[in-house]
Amino acid sequence: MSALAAYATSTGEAFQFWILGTVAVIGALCTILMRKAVHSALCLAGTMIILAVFYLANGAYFLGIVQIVVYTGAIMMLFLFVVMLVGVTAADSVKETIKGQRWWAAACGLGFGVLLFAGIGNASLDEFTGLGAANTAHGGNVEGLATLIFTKYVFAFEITGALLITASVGAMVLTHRERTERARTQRELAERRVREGKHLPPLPAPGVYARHNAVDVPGLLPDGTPSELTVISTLRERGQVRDVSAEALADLKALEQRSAERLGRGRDEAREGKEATR
Amino acid sequence: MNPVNYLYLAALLFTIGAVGVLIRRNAIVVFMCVELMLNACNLAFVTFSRMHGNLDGQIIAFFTMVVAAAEVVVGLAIIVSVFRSRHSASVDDASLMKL
Amino acid sequence: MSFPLLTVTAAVPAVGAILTAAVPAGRRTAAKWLALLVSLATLVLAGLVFARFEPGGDRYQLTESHAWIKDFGVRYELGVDGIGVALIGLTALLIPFVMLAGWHDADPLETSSKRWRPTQGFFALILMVEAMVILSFEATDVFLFYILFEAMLIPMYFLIGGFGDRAHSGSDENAAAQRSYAAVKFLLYNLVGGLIMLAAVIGLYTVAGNFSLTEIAEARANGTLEMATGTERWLFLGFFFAFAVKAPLWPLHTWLPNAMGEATAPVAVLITAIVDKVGTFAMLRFCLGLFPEASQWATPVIVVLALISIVYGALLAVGQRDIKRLIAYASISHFGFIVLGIFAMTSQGQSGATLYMVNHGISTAALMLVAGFLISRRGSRLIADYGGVQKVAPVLAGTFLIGGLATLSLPGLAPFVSEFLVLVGTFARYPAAGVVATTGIVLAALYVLVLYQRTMTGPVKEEVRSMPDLRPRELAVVAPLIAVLLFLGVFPKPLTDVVNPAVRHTMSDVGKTDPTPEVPVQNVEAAK
Amino acid sequence: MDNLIALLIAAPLLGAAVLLCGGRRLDKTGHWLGTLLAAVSFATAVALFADMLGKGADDRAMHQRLFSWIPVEGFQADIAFQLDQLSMTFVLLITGVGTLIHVYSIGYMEHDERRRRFFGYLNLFVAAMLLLVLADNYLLLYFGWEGVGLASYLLIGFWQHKPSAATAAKKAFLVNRVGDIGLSIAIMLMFTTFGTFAFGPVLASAENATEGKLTAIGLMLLLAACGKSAQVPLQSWLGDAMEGPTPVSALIHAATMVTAGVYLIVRSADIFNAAPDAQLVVTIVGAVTLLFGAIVGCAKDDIKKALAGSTMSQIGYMILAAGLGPVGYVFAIMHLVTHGFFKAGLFLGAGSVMHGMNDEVDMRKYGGLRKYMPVTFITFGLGYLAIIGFPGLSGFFSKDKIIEAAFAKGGTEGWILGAVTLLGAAVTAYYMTRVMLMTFFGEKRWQPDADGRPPHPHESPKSMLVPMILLAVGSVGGGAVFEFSGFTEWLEPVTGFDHGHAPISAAAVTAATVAVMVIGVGLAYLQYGRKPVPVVAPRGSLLTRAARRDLLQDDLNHAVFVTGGTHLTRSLVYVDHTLVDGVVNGTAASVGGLSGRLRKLQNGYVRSYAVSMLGGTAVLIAATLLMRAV
Repeated sequence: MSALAAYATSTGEAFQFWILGTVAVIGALCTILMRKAVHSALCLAGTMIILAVFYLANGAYFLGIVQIVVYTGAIMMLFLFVVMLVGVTAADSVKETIKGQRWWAAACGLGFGVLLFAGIGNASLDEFTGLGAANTAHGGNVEGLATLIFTKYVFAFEITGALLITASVGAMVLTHRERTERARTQRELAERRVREGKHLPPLPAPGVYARHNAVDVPGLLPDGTPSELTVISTLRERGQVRDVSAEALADLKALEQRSAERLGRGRDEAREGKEATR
Repeated sequence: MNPVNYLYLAALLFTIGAVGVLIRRNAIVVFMCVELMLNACNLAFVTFSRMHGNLDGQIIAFFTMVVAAAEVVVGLAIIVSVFRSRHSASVDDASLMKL
Repeated sequence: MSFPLLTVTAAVPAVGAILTAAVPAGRRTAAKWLALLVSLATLVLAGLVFARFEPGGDRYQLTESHAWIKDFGVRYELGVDGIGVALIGLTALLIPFVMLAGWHDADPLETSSKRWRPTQGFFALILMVEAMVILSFEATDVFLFYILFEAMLIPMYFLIGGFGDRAHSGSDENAAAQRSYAAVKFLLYNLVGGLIMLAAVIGLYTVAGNFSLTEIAEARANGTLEMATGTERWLFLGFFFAFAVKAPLWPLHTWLPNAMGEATAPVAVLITAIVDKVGTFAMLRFCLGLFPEASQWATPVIVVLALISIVYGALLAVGQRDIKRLIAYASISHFGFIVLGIFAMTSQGQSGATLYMVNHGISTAALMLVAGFLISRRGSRLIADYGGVQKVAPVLAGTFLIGGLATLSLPGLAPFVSEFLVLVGTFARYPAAGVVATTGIVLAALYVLVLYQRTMTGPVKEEVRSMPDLRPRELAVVAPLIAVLLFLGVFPKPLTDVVNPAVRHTMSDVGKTDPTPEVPVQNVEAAK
Repeated sequence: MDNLIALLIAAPLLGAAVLLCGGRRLDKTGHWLGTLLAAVSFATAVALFADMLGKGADDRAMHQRLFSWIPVEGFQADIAFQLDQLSMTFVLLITGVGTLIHVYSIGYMEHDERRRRFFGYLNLFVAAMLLLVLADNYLLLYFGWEGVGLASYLLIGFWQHKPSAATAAKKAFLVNRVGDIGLSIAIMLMFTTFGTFAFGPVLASAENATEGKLTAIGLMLLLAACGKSAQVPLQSWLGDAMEGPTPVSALIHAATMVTAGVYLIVRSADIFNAAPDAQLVVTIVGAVTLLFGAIVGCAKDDIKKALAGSTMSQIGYMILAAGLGPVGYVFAIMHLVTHGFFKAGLFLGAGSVMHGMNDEVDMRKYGGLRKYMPVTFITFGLGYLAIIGFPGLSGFFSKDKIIEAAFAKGGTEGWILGAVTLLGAAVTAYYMTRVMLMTFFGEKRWQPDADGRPPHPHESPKSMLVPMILLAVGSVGGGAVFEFSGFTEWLEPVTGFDHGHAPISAAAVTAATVAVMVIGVGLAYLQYGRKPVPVVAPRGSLLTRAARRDLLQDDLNHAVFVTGGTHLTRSLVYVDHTLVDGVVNGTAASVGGLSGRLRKLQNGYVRSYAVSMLGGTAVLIAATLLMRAV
């Protein structure tokens, strides 16, 4: 297949184009329509892999591999990291806030697309040379690219290197936060808390029970209601607090009853058991 | 099959990416859409390279990838630092440049 | 190469402005004296220009020419004809008096901070204006002229907006708002005019290929530069519009009363007596010189506009309640006369218009500066707040009356000569227009005498009872101006000798000759 | 000798400059300096007169050219003087009467703290008036013309603290300016017609021009004369001008300045001779004013205003005579000179009476003053006899000649004009007798003045009496001197002279004149001599009431020009503010509004900008495709 691609197009390639092209378009549409960023990223990765296949089909072997390794492998993973950092489960609101934005976007996009298609259709693209000669001139696709990169485009290549260095330095500068003042000691932090009249002792621990030993479960107040204060703020803000109070109380009651029935113990033991669990 | 179909596909993907930039508010998704547009361009380059029998198109696609990589690095760094200071990755929240 | 006298004449005030601006905050008086000395030095240089200029010689004299922007053929090209000489003389003559009259106008208030240096700024800006105006009278390169024409708006803007009249009704904030309105209005009007002129300048360049006034005029005269009729008319209109705003001609005049009312009296003099003259000067030099056919084509409309300006300005002056606005409307009427004289296309009209520019400058300066002294004493610009000043301050009233009489063109004072020349020149070409313009002299008498009667005569008002008469400094401002008015009223020959040859050139530019009398008198000499 | 002409003007001009700029240190001596310089001018005039008499009749004109005034191509105006017989007559009158009135003013203005300035203004007036009559071209004449207007303005408004005086001064100047339009247009017409406006060439070639042009010039000159000489329809200022000090009324508004119009017409004789239509209008204006002034004079109770009406009427005589052409020019000038004597004398007498009566001007509050002011009474009486044309006195000769000349005009016009002049003579006799009787005869009707002081009539000081006596002498003898010393021959070279063809004999005219004079005196005696004069003016007939209000001219002016003008200027101020300025401000506001809307597009959302980018790209592609398609 790949050897053929260098010289002409085949029915097989057409078959492949229509199947994979459809999938690629669906992937692209999913990328822009999925509410969760992580889903978008996965769809985009799929589209990119299909594009890599197309590169290969078009005789660009080096680019096809690079597409998979660099794009799908590195760049998309970077995206996923950032998505994780920002909040993997957060979904975008579907409500549009700018008046008329969707209509304008649709109109412009449609117009643009139609004009592009018209432009392509209008262009006289009946030339087809194929890459056979070009790829074999230097002994292969990779060698051919290398020859060009290190001769004709060597200057651009070097500058691209400089760009990459600059970009990585820039990314570090942007994400790195320099501490500009001395770190506060425990004592100073305590004093500030007193001064500001905030919660003085450490915050209460989350509700760690025998069955729920997780930090996302709030501790229960003496009357059985859950206390938000016991869960860390990040989880609270993400809305990932699991409220187990009602379930836990019911479970506990059932447990006590069952054990009392099974063991036939009196109320005293039951009370002891209650104290032990506490 | 006429390889021009690849060009139509590239145009379609580019348009979809552009519309995505317009309608999505999450900066990360906007970035992904930009990547999609870049990829569409690359596909066009590669197709042209094949049609003209000339490797220069692939070279340009190669450079595009490198520049895209650099751009993603810096762009995501900016998103992270904006998110750290504003607790939001929405592009609409950064609208202080208006009068 | 000969001594670049013209450049030096303009450069001295420019350098003086920079030096004045650099004087430290504590040395206010030193700054004033420095500025005054610089302006006097400029006056001496202007006198040198006048002396070195030979009326019978070439059209443009004392010329200088250097390449400036080679890619566009822009040159630093200077030269003066008689009209330029007269107006340079006017500018250099008036500036020292303007400074002397505004000696205390820009003193910082007691409460302002120590580092605040308004005085230095005021005098430096005046010198800057002087430099630009003089250079614009000298420029024979259209582009150079355009730049100066626009650039002089900047210092004027700050002079109007930054140093308002301290005599105002209402609160300080209100006055500041009015002032800034006036300054912005001045700037916008003139910028719009300048913008249209810029388009015309570019158009001229595409047609002519260079910016040199002398070269274009010469090429037009000997037929090597053909312009389509439509092109010429559009270019003419572009130039004329800018000059008509500056002049100002009805109905583009409304910025002038605001600007003159809100500015201090010396700055008002600067506007109407000096800066506005650039507009009428440019009509004579650029509109007629570059577009002779279009000028003749537009003449009927312009004559009508000028007549409307004359009558309309005078009638509005009668209806004003504010002394300075009254003088502003009177100036509008007078600018109507100047434009009328220019477009009458007769030697009398154009010589008269040139003399009018000079004389109007001096007479308005005299009237406005005395009005300023009066206003600063009472702290009000309203006519109704005065009465009987003549009794308590006879010298002030007397000088005010002489300024007023000059404004109404009484024979014996300079403006009469020019006004009559304009009227005669207009009448010779357009008798009906001449007759309409003549009504202007009755209306002028009306507004001047009503102003004098209401402010100076009648029972003495309580508020003016303790008003002091003119101080020596103020007398030193007014007396020389009056002396010049009297001298030029009786013996204007030094000026006409310089102006006449230039007008002869302009007349030949437009290809017009004076109408000949119906019954020429053969035995003039015999009869004498 | 020719070079002395400039001295005539220079002396009083110097006086004016020194007195007005000299400051208070000249307060003590200023009036002497002013009088001295006026006298110097008079002495020069006499010397020049003597010189002129020694020459032949045809080369008596003298010229002096100082320098070129306004030289612009064809337009050449010189500062140059021409002293011919006509100018000489005026120069003598101006400097002579002028000097006498300077002397009079020394006494009259004694208690005024601004006497120095008064003399400065008087000197300025004399200089300007001399410039007017000595100029050798119309433009220089215009210079003097406006100069006397200025002096008149300053002197009428001399007591500026009185609003009425300031208003009167302004009114006089403005009405004169309306007349000045005529003079300027006349000069422009001359320039376009002849290419010059010097007397010599213009008058010499007047007959070559078309009659239409000449008529236009003539009518414009008449307009100027109407303004300066208070002729209908520009007469309204003269009555108000009496707000000025009395010597001013005597010098400017009786003897000299107001006669400048007559001078202008007589000077332009050649133009008028060739424009009969203009001449006819001149006579009509003269005739109408003659009666107008006389009627007004009959009704006024203010002694100065009554005399002002009389002045108007007498100048009407002169204008009428000047309109008659060569028949009348000489007599117009002759009447002008005799009028200068007796009217100045009458005004000075009136001033003397007011001086003694606490500045009271209402004749109804005089009465029986002849015993208290004998000298004033006699001099005033002689002036009175002269003006009513009592045989033998100066007015008799000059007025009689004018009436004769009016009849000599010929045809219906001649009869009408003759009748009008005769009627005028009768009315003159009537109102002057009225003045005389109300002031010097009858019962004392004195009233205390505003401060409650009763008047103590007394004779005026010598400095005031001497000029009055001298003028009385002139009033008595002037006419006879002119009649028998050949005044017509003296002026003929300048103005031309023509006896005309009178339809009735000179003797008959004289008899008729005397007869109507007697009738006029008799009527006045019946009304004011036989019956006591009421202190408060009776209501009077409709004509009387109208005449008291200057025949409603002021009301007309007020309604048409003042009220109309005020409305016009107010509405124009409104239009300027709302319409002319409004258009500009409206444009600014709409630009502001538009930009406010455009600003909303700049909402700060990057996605909105991206939409416009994409849209712009689409447009670019479309444009590219279109270009390719085309």
